[in-house]
Amino acid sequence: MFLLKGEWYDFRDLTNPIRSLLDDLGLPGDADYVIWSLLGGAGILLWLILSVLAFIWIERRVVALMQNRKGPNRVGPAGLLQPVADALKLLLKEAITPRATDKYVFWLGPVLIFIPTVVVFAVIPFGERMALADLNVGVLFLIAIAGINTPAVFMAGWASNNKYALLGAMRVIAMLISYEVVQVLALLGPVILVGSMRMQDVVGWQDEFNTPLLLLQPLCFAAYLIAGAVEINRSPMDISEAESELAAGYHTEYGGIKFGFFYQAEYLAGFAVAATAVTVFLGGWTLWGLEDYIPGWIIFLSKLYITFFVYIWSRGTLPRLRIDQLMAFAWKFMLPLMVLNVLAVGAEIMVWHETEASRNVALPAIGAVNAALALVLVVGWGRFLGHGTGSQKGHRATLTREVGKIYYTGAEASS
Amino acid sequence: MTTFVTGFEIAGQIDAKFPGAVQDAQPEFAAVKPEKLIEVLTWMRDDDGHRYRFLSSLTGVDRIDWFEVAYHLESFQHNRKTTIKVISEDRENPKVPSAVPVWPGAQLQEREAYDLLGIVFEGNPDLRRIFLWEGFAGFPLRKDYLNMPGGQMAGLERFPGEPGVELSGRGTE
Amino acid sequence: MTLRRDSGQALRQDSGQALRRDSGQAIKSEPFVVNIGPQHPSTHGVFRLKLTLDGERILDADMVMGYLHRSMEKLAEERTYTQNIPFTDRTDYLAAMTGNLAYVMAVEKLMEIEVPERAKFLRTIMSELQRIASHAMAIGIFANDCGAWQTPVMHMFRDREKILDLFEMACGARLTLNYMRIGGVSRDIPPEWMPQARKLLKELPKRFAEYEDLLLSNEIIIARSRGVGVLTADEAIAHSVSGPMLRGSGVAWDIRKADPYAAYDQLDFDIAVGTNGDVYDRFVVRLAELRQSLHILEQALDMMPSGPVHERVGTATVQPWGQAVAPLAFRPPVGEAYGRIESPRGELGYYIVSDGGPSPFRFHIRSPSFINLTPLKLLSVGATVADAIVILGSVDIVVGEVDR
Amino acid sequence: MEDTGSVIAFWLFAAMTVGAAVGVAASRNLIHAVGMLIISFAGLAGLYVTLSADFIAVAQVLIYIGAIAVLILFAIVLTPEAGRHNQEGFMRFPAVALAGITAAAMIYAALDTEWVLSDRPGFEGTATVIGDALLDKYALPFEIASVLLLVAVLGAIVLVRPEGAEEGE
Repeated sequence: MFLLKGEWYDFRDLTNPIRSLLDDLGLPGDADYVIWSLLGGAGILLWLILSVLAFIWIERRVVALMQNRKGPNRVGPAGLLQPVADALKLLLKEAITPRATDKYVFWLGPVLIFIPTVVVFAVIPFGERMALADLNVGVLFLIAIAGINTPAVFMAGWASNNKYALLGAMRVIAMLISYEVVQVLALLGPVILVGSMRMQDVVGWQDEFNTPLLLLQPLCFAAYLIAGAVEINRSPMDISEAESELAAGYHTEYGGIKFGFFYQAEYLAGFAVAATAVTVFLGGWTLWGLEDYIPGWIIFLSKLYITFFVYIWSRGTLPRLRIDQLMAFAWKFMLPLMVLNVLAVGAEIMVWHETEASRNVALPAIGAVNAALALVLVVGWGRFLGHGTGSQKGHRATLTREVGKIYYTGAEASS
Repeated sequence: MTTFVTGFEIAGQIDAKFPGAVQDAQPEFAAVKPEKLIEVLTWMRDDDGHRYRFLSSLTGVDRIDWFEVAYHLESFQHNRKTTIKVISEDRENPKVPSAVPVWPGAQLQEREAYDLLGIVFEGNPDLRRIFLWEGFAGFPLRKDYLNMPGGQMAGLERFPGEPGVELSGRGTE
Repeated sequence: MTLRRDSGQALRQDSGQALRRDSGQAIKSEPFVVNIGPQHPSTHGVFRLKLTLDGERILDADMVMGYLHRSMEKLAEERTYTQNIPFTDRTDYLAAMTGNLAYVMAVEKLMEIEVPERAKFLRTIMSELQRIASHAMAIGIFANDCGAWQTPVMHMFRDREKILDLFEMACGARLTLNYMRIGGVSRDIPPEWMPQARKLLKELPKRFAEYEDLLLSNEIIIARSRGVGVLTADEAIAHSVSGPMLRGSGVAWDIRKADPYAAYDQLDFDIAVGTNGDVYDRFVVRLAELRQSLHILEQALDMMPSGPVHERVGTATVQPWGQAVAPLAFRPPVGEAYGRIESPRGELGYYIVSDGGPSPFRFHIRSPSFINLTPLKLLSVGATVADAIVILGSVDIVVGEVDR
Repeated sequence: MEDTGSVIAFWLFAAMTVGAAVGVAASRNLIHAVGMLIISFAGLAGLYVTLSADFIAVAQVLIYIGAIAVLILFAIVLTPEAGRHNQEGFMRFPAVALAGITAAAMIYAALDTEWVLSDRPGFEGTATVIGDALLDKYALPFEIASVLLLVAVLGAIVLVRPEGAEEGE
């Protein structure tokens, strides 16, 4: 049957065999569409779970390398089965619901936080024809679905009836609301350039012009990654669950598989952010024609994992900022820059359309202008806000031999 | 090298400034009368000849018949140190003035002395138990805390293996 | 039910501040009490910090301690002077050498024992190695409190581990060392100790340079710590603060320099002081002291004389294994002594009162961790929760020493 | 609306929306009520999807769930008198009556109107159409709305400014 149709070996597109099979069965009405969607959804879920398990191991090993340790190395070869063992442990643990919690909301928290992180992948194009639902408002859909996290986190933190959880939840909400603005504006630049919010169009535009949008919108890429770090609670933005301050933040009271949901949702959200960044900024499943020889989904996943690795890296390296500093960074630094960037992109598009310049002239010009703009804005605005000046530089201790002398030069005591 | 100002020296200086304030003087320390204590300590902190601005350590000692509080003072300016003591004769309810107005650093140490020895520091703004919980019975560092039957007190009289040494007055009361 | 209501209220006013945390007095909200500890990753043990918050701002801070109180001062009154040395390991368990040293110095002062030269150098070397190990931990944990996910701690552990190996070679233990004895040290170092120590000293400068590169100019650490928890020099002195915290406030006071003990009078080193008195300066002082300790060690290893490592205690009454080791029991003269040293955390003093018996009449530990906590309320009020954690980290407490 | 899938989806979403809305009114617990409200908003978004108004649907999720619901949560936690358990108010009967009247009016209007069926197929992409309309035909109302929002933002800032705050703070 489908084996003979000569398409099954075409693993450039994983949906081909299924499609061929469904075509052969000749199901009535929309049934084949429904089955196809269910199969696709199940496939994405399976991939996500496997990726999460793999990345838990990778993250622990990589961070261990950064920290002069070995990391998990006992369960299975090289500790590969450690995440499986952990997941089993979480599954078998008693599901404790503290008595003082609001039970329904307490249960709803992990579920609500898990759903949007999975649903996001519906619009992500894994390959040329490998998008479960190629909405024409795909980019907006991503942002909207990510926004559901906010009430979910709040519910988890509030229902726990724990002060750490409460503080963590309040921090998360303040942060998510602030950085959502930045995130939207960071995606707006590429969308203006492309002229469509459909994810496949965004990839197609980059394929057609042979230019990843990263080269044209470097500032937006950085801003998106930073806002993404906030969304997935990664260092240096992990103040919501700052383990040195708030134990585990909004999911302090959760244990067993409910904690597992939060843990997994964090990775899934990380993949979602990385997938969006790859699709919008890094050319999705294309790589300068290489997609003709290598299946697009392999290119896409490689890019995704590399992008996600940046987050692992930052987690192993960076300390955490304080909430007021992060809020100030969002509102005082990133927001003005993003607004200026949107204005610049609009002007560039207008000039391009007015002059009808060829793409070979226009694209390098836009790229150069935006890169220069990014540099000037970051440095200039940073200087304007007082960064990079003397007060931000480290200093060493004064060395002395005069016992009893007082070197204090700071402000006098107020009391 | 830090000069240790002996008890006699500092007692002489205190006596010259506050006649009658010194209760006792030993090579290691000078004991000041409780009612004069804060005056003396403030003077020692502020007087240019002394400048004992740093309260190195404050601790109480249960001397069985009386309580004393030892103040180890340090002068960064002159690189000197000395020891002042104040003696509370009242065995049951020892009371001494608090040094917190002179050195805020006395706060936790006074709380510790109150907690473990039951010395009340009058004038301490926040004299609570610190290591033990509120409602703990007695003051464990006192020598008579949970005495053994027969009035035997805590403390080692003789180490096993020691040849028979004359026992000091401690232990059999 | 009360719990429920309490949390709801807390939530309400907390959110008000989270929205506009810098807005001062615009919305009055009820205070909200958060307990940091006793079981909390940032209290460095079982220590509890009761914060009264207005949103994220701290209105009041109260310390609750005693969870690790083992009544050492009472226990020590029942044991001989030599038997008390292990207690001093277990107060500041991250710097057992200096704990030993302070105690034996107090007893030596009481008994007027002069320690042999080689023992003095061994004491110095061990104290400085201990200082490096302890400061490395302090710096790493401080970075951890700033939110670095274990990485600095693990890097610091690498050096500490090698120092602990050296300790193990010298005395057989790694954490609770029990190395110092009244009149000297418990035993001489084995012959292979010196080469290994020299090897370590060759490695360390590279590592310290790495830490300085990574941490000193890390913008996030600067943003988190500069201007946070400012303790002025006057406040620091008045609050009896000592050690890196006092020097961070700009007071050049180091007992090693001011009142040299062991072999410090023969060695060349500087006092590191800060100028702003903030958390960053305390951290910078610790980083600089790593270098100074290394400098001291290099000299001390070169200058190490040969000879006995132990002085016979004249009044020893129980000397079980001949003269080679410290006596088990002796009776010092009636009197009192206050011995102090510069431990990694500050002035560690032992106040020993003797009544002529085989055990101390009064055994008091002036522990720097405990007394350095005195200004904690002063530093925390007005700061945020995140700041309070960093401030507590910069005080560098060891709860074993706070509670004793 | 011919195919069975759309019909099933419509009734599912309608039940979800209305059921959750009833839950909002019935729930004594304000946070539960907000949870219900979120479900109701989600159902509404689903209804928009069945009308092939995908832009509106996504905007519904983005604005109502992501922003309005969170705003309501903030409002609840900011109001000192609002606990988890709502008290009965004397306005209950008037409120029920008013809601009943409104519902009756709307049902009457729905049943009374003669609905015109259009032959036009569903929109392919509503985002482009809406964008064009906003920036072209309805540019002035759009700008007025944005000015209104700006005024609201400024007003909020003025309202919450602490008294005696210094310039440039």
